[in-house]
Amino acid sequence: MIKSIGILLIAAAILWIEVPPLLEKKYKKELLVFSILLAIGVGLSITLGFEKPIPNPLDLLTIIFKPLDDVISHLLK
Amino acid sequence: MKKCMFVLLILSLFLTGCWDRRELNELGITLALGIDKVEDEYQVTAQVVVPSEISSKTSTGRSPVTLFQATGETVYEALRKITKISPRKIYPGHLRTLVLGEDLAEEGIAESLDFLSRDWEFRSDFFVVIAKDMTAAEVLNVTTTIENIPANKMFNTLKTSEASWAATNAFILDELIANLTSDGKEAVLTGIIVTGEQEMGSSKQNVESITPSARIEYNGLAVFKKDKLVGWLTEIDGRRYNAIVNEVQNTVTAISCPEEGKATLEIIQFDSKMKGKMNKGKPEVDINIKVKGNVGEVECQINLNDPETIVELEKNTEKEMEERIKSTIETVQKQYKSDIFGFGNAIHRSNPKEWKKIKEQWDEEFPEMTANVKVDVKLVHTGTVGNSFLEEIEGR
Amino acid sequence: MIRDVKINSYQFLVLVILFTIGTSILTVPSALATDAKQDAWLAAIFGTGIGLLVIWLFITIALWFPNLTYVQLLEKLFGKWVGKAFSALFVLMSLIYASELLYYFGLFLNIHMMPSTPMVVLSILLAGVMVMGVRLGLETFARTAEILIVVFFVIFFILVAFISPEMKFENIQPVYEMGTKKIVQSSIFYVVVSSVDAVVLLMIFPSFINKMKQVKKSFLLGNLIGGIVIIVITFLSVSVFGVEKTAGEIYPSYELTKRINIGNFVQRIEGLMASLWVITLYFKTTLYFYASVLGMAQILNLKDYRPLTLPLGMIAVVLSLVIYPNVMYQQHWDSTTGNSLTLSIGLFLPLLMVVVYAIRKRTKKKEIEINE
Amino acid sequence: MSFFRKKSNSKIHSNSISTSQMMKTSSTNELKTNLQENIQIIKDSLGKSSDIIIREIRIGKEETIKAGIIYTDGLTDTDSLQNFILETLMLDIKGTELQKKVSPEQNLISVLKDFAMTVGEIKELTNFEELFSGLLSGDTILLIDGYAQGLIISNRQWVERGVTESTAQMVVRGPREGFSENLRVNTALVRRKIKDPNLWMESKVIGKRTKTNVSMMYINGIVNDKTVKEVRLRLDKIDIDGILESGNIEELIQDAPLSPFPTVFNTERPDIVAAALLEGRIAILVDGTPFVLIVPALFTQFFQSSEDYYQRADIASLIRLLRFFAFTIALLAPAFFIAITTFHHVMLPPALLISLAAQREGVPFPAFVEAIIMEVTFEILREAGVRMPRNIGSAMSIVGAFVIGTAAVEAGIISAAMVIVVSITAISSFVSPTYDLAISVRMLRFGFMALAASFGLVGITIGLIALLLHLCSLRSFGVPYMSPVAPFNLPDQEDTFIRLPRWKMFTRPSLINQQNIVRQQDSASAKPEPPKNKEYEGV
Repeated sequence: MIKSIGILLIAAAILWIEVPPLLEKKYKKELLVFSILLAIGVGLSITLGFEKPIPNPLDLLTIIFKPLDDVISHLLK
Repeated sequence: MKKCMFVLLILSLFLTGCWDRRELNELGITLALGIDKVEDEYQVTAQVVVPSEISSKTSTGRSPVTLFQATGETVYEALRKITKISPRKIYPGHLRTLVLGEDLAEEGIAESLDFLSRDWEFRSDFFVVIAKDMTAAEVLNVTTTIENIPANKMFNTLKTSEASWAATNAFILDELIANLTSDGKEAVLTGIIVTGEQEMGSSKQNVESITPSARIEYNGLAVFKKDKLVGWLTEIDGRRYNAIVNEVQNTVTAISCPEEGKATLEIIQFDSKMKGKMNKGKPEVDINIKVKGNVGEVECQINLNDPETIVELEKNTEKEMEERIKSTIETVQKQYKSDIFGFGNAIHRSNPKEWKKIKEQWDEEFPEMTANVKVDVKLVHTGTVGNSFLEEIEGR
Repeated sequence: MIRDVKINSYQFLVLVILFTIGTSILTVPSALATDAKQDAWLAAIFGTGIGLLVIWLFITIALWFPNLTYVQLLEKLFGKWVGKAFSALFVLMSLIYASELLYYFGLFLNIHMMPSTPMVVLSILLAGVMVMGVRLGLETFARTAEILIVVFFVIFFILVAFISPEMKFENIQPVYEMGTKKIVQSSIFYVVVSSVDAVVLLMIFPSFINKMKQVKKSFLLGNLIGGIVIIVITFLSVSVFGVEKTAGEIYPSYELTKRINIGNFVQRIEGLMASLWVITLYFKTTLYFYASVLGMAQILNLKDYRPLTLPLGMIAVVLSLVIYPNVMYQQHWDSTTGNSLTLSIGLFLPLLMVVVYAIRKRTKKKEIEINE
Repeated sequence: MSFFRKKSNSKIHSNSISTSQMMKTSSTNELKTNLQENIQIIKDSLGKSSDIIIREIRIGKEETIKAGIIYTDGLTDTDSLQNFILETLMLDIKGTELQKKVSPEQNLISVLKDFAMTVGEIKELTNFEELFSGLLSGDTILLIDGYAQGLIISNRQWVERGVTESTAQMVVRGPREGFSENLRVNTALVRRKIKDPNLWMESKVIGKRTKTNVSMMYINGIVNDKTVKEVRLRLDKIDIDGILESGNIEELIQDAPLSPFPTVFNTERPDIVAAALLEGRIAILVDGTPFVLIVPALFTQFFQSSEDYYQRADIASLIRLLRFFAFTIALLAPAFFIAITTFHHVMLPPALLISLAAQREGVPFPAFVEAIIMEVTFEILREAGVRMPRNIGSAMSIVGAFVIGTAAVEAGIISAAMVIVVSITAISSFVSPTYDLAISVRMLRFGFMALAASFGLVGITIGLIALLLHLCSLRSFGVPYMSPVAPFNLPDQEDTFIRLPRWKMFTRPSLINQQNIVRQQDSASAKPEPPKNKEYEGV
């Protein structure tokens, strides 16, 4: 619980730092992208904070690059 | 904005804390460690410094070190078990000497060394020695003079005697492991013994008399095959071993004069080159030793003012040294069949392809191979006097 | 689009050197010694040579359009959607590598200095300065590099000077036992880590650099100097420790510093030497992160990349904790999929670009001229 | 003085009550023709301030012309008032037919000005704005009945400190004089050193109430015009009621207000100002303080003492390097000590480890807390030492030294090694030739101690990277703060970490001024050599 509060605090700090200048400059698109990324970040962090497993992107990449891997390791043998 | 970042960074630091912080007075500073094998279990003995006894201000005259001992199935387990008796966790970062018991050495030392090379707190720059005919715990249980921390005494004695007598060999853990893992070289380790009355050794009275009843002394070289102790080289053989592997920095050696009596040679420069080669499919090793020395002592009738004498002395010395070294090599070849000199590595370096072929049968090849020893001695000074005053004493 | 910053060619040289040394200084000696044995240092030399060829390829590609970054270049050559897809992969790679280096940092400290400090804290620590560096901009960041490279080389020369008495030439003999083929093969890992990875530098080169002419040289020279540092470190590791220990240690070059002992006085300075790795690691991490943030901003046509730094930094920290469950996974991944990923983005993609460029050159010649 | 003109500016108007009061009493800004009316307005505006002396006299042959002399007691030179104004008006020109000299071209005021006043600087005035500003600066005002005009006679003189030795920046070799509180004296001190017509001065009055005179000084042709423009802009932007010291200006014009590092240099020594001007910098002199601001200021500048340039180059270079070293110690020593004794025990030599461990036996605090206690104690002592009446100082230092140095260690509260570290740190922080940097280091030291206590040396390294990033992001009036180190500039290295001999310093710092870069021609002849002809030999 403390972990998620900490994460939310950090997120709040980030919002406090970033959003006012963006609003001032009227960067709408930037604000959108920023919010999405922050939401992803907070979501992932909290999931991690509760020690729920997060799918590892490297596993996905391993599957994608399997054929290429085989070729390369074959070349090196 | 930048400030905010900075503030956040600092804030987050205060929120976190310090997990690895250990104050100096929370450390059980261990300068010497002993490992023995006691009935299938490892027995670890730690010689821990009592800091307040070292500082002259707060010293109360008690022993400057104390021993903690625990047994466990593995070395690590045993070391951790020490916390049952010790108020402070063992801190081995400043370990000077590791003493291995003879029983352990006979069964093989490799298993016990893995932990020491793996754990981050060990610095692997400590000397490793073998307790000869006794357990490591017994060696660590002796008080010493001059250096009141026995571990420092062991460390410094080994270092100075290696540098100026060259019969011992100060191996640090890294070198030992390199020798253990190498195909073409076997390990040796210096032996350590306690002389005198061992029972008296642990008490403070031991160091209160001019001649302590028990002393720690280095003696002989332990020869290993793989990681098992197979035998001991005498001190004399130990010196010749060091000569072959080019570990001599400075030593003195007694040589016979042309007629009778002895002279002493102080070696100031010593360089030994080992070169492997294949001779008709058989491995062979050339050992070229270059010695530069001074005449340090003359106990016989020779005329040092005559250049011829010097040449003669040089010749004699060369011959003597060659013979001695050859005999040592032969002893090792015949008696222990363990390539402690690194002849295999020499062959590997010069003939990598042939080495691959004979690598597997190296144990059989080694006792059979020939070693050509050539010593070249140059005498430079004769000390502060020319001819010895012995010549002036009439009637001798 | 993004604030008009320019760094000079000397600053770029410094960045290239720090990037090339990056993590290689920690991991490469061990990786090379595993395969090439005592010829590891030869493998490093071969690797540097091959690496220079790769860099030359990058320079050629980048100089077609000196005002575009890699992401923009991809879009220009492959068209909007295909280009964006490649770019996304590139950004993903940079981000993953940034978090990988955060992991390395934590791992290194966990192994050698502070075993009980949680890795997340160490990741946040480095990520904090990483985000700070990227937010302050390339100019500031490059200037900092200018100062720190002096620190780096001072420490490095101290290391080399003080460790050289410990060298034993027997350890590197017999020279050239493994043969050319084996040596070149084993150097692949090094080429990937030090040179092919440098594809992220195309986010800086050449669009953010003034004085185009010297800069080509800077790129090659930087890679060469970095390579020499790695060669020296590898040579020292092998000649001091011998093959078995070099290959066995996870970070042999750190072990090297433990061996320094000059007259029993200059010794036990490994803690100081660790700053060597922190510095190079920091710059490599930040360059990866910069590439990913800038790349993402350019893909989405944002006016400023700064708002993305904090959230992406957060994601990078999370990734650094997730991507490697343990050290063995990391070592295996690095030597298999990691290699393929880097090679496809950093080598095969540029080669493909050469082909596409050659084909479209005639048809697009007019358009290109107008654009320039 | 500008608020009269900016009457329409509502913000200012509402802010200053006395201004509006003044407005009420004087329905118009202009002087009245009636002397009594004028005097009444002055009296009303200034309240019943007792230091304003209003003297009504009659002049002319028939003593028909009524005149008023108004001055501020204490600011005006009463001797010259007596000798040159009152005596002239009341005695010397008694016999002159003043009215006869009045012609269509010249009214009585200008007649008096041209004919009667034996004072150097004299100006005509027509409105109250000028009147008050002159009066309150110490000028004497002469008003004549019947004319809506008056004269400002400049005979200011107030009690002031003479030119004395500067106390904040001491040197062994070099000029002893320091600036004083008087702006005019200060500009004169600089002018005396640089007798170049290109030494230009721009004056401004800043502060709505204090009306402080501020001068910008630079050498035209060397200075970077853009920087001059920027400084002018920033000075003009200041809108504040009072400037009491150059520090007020510094805070209002510096580039990085939140940075702990100073981006404006200040000095008390005319020779430093002259040297800075010659390098193409701009000096800002403020009336009422001996501290002169110099911009742009670079980080390395704070390590340079003026003495470096008067001593031999080799010694000066070594001492300069020593200062950088001392700076590092002052910044990092306690942090380093904490890091090593709580994280990196391995780095201590075995003998030292045991002796430090023995010292720490029984110390109840962790090293970090111990260091904080000692540092804070030291800071308190230092602050007390500065503020305390001088004759208690020695007693205080005895108590301090005894409490910290001996009693704390004897009592086992603090380990002896920590006392040594804190002392070294304290001494090192005084090595810096300027006070400003020492202050920022004092603050940052605690940050580094905290980092060291939680992450050891790695924390310190990361902290240093962050610090460097911050330093590199700073600019002082357009010049990167860390230049010429980053961005690196080879020619400027002649005077950064080391100082080359004079005959090797050919250029001015190139980032500060782009024009007129050459200090002396790059030639071999610059290097002094013994005479070649034999005549001198054997003399």
